[in-house]
Amino acid sequence: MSIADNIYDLHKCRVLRVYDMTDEEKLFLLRFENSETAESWTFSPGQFVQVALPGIGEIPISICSSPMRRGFFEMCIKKVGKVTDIVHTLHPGDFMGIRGPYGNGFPMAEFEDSDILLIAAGIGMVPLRSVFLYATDNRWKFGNITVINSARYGKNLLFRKELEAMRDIAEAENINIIQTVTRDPEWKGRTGRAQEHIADANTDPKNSYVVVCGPPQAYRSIFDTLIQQGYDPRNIYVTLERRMKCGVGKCGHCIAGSSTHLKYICLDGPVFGYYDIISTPGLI
Amino acid sequence: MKIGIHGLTSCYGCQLSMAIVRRLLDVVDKFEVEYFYMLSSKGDIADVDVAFVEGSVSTDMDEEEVKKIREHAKVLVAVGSCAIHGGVQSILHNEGIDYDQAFATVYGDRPIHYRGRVAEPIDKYVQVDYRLPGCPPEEEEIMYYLSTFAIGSWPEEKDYPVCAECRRAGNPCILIERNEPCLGPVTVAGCDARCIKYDIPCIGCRGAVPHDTAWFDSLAKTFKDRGMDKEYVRKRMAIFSAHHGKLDEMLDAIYGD
Amino acid sequence: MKVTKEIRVDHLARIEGKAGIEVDVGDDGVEAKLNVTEGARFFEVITRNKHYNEAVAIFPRICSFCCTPHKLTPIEAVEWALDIQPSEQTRKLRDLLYLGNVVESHALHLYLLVVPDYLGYPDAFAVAQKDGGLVKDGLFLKDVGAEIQTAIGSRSIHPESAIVGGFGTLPSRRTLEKIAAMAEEGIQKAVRAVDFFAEYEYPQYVDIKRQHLSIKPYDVYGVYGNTMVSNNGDQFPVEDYRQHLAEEVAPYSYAKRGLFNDQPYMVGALSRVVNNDHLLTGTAQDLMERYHQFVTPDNPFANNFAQAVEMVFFLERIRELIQEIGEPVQEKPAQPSRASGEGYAVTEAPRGLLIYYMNIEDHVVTDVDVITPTAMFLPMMEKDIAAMAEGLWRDGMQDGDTIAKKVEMVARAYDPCISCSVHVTRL
Amino acid sequence: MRYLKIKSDKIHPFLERLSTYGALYGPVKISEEFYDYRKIDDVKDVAFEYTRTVTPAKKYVIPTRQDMFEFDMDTNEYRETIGEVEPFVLFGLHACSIVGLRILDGVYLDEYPDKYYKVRRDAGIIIGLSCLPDEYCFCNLRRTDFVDIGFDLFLHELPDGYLVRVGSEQGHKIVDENQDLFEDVNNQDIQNFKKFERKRHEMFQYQGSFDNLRYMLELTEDHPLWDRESDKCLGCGNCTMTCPTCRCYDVQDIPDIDGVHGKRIRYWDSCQFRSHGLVAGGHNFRETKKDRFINRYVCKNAYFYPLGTAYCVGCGNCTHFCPANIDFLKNLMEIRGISEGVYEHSR
Repeated sequence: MSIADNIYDLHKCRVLRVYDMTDEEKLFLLRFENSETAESWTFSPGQFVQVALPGIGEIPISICSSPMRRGFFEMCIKKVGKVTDIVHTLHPGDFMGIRGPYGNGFPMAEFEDSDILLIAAGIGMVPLRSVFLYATDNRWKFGNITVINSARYGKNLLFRKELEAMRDIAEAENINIIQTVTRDPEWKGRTGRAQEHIADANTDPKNSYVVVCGPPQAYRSIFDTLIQQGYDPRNIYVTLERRMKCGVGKCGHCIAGSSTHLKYICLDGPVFGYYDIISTPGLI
Repeated sequence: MKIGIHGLTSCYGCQLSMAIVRRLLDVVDKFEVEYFYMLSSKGDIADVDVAFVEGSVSTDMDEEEVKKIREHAKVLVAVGSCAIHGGVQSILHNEGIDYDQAFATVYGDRPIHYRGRVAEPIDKYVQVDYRLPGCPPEEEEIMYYLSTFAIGSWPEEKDYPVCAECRRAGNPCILIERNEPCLGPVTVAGCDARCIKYDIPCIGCRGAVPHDTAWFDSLAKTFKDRGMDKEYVRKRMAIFSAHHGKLDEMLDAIYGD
Repeated sequence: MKVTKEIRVDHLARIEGKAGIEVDVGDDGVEAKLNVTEGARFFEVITRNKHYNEAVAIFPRICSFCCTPHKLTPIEAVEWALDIQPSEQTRKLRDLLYLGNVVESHALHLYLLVVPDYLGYPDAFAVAQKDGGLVKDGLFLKDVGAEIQTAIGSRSIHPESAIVGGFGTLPSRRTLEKIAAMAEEGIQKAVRAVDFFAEYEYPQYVDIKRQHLSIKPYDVYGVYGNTMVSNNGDQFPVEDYRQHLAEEVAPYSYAKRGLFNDQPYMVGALSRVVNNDHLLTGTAQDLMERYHQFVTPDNPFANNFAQAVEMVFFLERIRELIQEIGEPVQEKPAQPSRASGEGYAVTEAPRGLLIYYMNIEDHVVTDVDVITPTAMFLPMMEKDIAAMAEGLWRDGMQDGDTIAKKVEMVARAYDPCISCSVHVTRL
Repeated sequence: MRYLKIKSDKIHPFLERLSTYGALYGPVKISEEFYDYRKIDDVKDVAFEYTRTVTPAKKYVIPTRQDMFEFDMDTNEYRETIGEVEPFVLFGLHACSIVGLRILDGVYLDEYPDKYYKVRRDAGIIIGLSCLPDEYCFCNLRRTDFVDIGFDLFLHELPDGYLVRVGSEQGHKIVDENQDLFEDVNNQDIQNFKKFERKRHEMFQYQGSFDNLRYMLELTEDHPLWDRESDKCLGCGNCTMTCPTCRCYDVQDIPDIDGVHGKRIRYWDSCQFRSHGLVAGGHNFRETKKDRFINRYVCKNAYFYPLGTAYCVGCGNCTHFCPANIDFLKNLMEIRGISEGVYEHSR
């Protein structure tokens, strides 16, 4: 076996740009050092990579850019721990180690010809942005699209400006962007939890795919609202997170579920359907 | 990067451990050692990036000193059982022996200028950022802590017990086999089960597993089932965990008041 | 007394423990005090009402430099109290373990703490930048001692596997042979240390007649015995120690202070060499002949020289002991033949005599007394510090800092161990 | 399958020969009560009578602590540190251990084959050994008490030696190259083999199967057993460390003091530890000791579908090595709703 056979081996990636998103989140634009890899490497929305810094460690991060844009990709990284602390000190020109992509990703081909409703709470917007950008890059393949982006405060709304900036063009393309906050007294726009705005979506419950991502405690009431409003449970998807050490079903950290439905979030997920969720206690 | 190595009331074993790491000269090469109580005559407590503090707070001077160290340090690491848990000298705390009473019996009525107190862990007085456990700490861990600080990162503290390392090492379990009062199940790992490897039951010198995962109650039940009485178990557990907030409560839950 | 000059060392660095020095030069003499500023740790209280096994696990925490003596001496006291007869192999392994500690302690003290004084540096790191070889020698010799303590005692600081009655798992023959080879390699380095210290003259200000108290070794020059001897010809068994050794409390220190025949006295390497030099053999004996003028019983600076000579002797003795031990045989620890009793023990810690008394009732420790070397020599050390300051002052030295440096060197020559001195006292 | 016989007096010479195929490891008595696999320097040390070992055979394919990479922090480059893995012979594995390794194979050699695992697995020769159950064993309920594949040779105890099953080409090779040690199996041997298997079968505490257990487990979420038993639990991880199929590992970077070099290591982790279910930001998916306690029961009783068996192989290690005397089998029986003594009890 050669080194290429080592699934844990890392590709060297160069940081091209760093954007400050919020107090805690930064957006990194990266490109593989090896130009062949850069051109051939691809992923599906909802997949994640393992990000490594030598001496610090390795963590799973979901990709938030569109796979349609070849040669580079983006990750939005929140500063929450040992690795991300150092990631936040990186500048353009610095390197990260990347391996992946891992996980199943969203079944984008299935979504075609249907409306898409994206519901994000907090950092949940990160994987959804990849779906959103992919859908807008392939606009003709999909029906109406609604994005509900929610957070506690306006300053925590991820990609708020990006979404605001495209509002006009979005309207022209039947894309409805809803941004809502739950606790911000200064906020001028919509308020309340994400599910309170589902009724305003431009998506047809009878012909929609729904993707939800947020903290574990947020799911139940979003599901209830969706089903109540007529969305087909078979078309509801979520994406989950765990502290994966390998990303490839070895380390055991992301094992979840029950004794009849034991899942590796990294292999069987991170994207799960609604029925997976309800028949697999412990997944969320 | 500037570091300081300080000692409060203790046996100085942590400083000694830091002074005798095999790659001491590399360490000195990598850091500016602004202060090393035991090894250097150099100066006063200076501003440092990382201060390592061993020893318990056992006098007013200790208290003043640790506060001063904190003021001058960006990061403060409590090193060893005395700094983290108060050390063996804290047994008085668990036994309810009043300091003045102990003092009078020991030194008689001759006045001594310094005011002492029953030893306490330093986090009662200052914020502690990281804990480097051990009595004394293991060389490998000292080097790991120093190395992570050197690259601008920080160490990951272990949060599981000695048993894990003991099984990994393939030792027989002397608690199961010989009913020895091994404290491995409640003691934080990092020593590679050093004593059990030498066929000696763990005395808990590294201190309790952090984050409230030292199950003194479950272990007490195990000991009780094996015929050990409460006083014996309490005394053994209190050697290095006299200040543990839940020790007595957990023992009472098993043995009754 | 009208004080004309105050000399203050708040932080007596490069010793084990926390202390300062106060010297007052006045019109009718010089007073010197060693301020011990560490908190009391009451080891004699915290080990009471404990099973003897737990008590002997706590004692080493008195001091990291002398942890092995503070393990093996109480073990001896327990064994005396409960009439436990450890095997011959156990005795030899303990001897080896103990010598490992002495070599490590001497190496650390000489190379990391004392050498910077002689070369005029603040610490060993500065020395290493100028003369890496010297510090490396020291670290190697330290390693010899540390390896021994790890192999036999489980680790070099607070060894846990020496227990009442015997040991836990013993090292393999191969490990012992590796240590013997290291000791062999260390001998030349230790001889270099002797040569190094023989290059320096002792300050004459501290030439003071003094009593030296040491153990009377069983047969070979070493750390074990049960009788104490002095250079005056006095001799007494350990169980009579209270009749001969007094301890008093001073208001400025947690450390207790020892008197012998109502006079200050010295213990440690120099006292051992002075009292037992006839037992030194091999290279150490040759060195003693070559450098006999450096073994001046009246000057504390000779203590460093004596430590260097001892390192040479003990390294050779370590080789010999490993030879005698052969292939270690795993044994069960010897068991007590009674549940209660009184026991005494005395050994030679690196810094001098260490005495333990224990009373045990039904396996539980009910009374403890520990007398440590530093507590014994404190009054003598203060006398020397005063003499040094007075001499310098009389010869016209006005600069407090220079005097301070010199008196620090006097203190350091004793290799004081403040942690030991503080935390032990009779309840 | 090819069958042979090796007589008792040939077994030590056989072990000597085995050691020419690679470093020989086997069960050794390490204390009054315990055994462990160790390097065999003297074949007389091999303990044929052992029931279980402190460390399961997984340690030979997943070292307790293993270097993965050496890295350079200046250049951001990694060099894998698999090193040369010398051939080795693992003697004396019981059926449950062999199934355990096959489960690990399934996990480690799936669509993302783990190179560190594979080189060790490829380097090992596996010699199975028959056994008799003790009070902790329930491999029969897990249907792992007899193995068809996963070994090179398998030795079944006979009154005067061993019946040898040859399970691989490597096994044939060993037999062919050491023909002088083996003989043909005769009728008496076959009768003895059957007798041994019957005796063994009857020695198990329970008969039946655990196939439906996982559903019952799922339905007993609020059983009082969980509080009662998890209260006893020390959270020490002995159960997972000694489990032949527990494979969770953690990864850590150890920078060198030079600030440039260092290594990435991995080492055995346990779901019984607090940080196992912790994610970035502080949420813990298994916050309480009870959550962690239940997790092991869930995970072990789930099925590894490629093999059609539970992850638990019924070896009893987790019970034997539990300092708190938590009895895994008894608890499963309680969940199963069958109290001791009535469940198709054969004795």
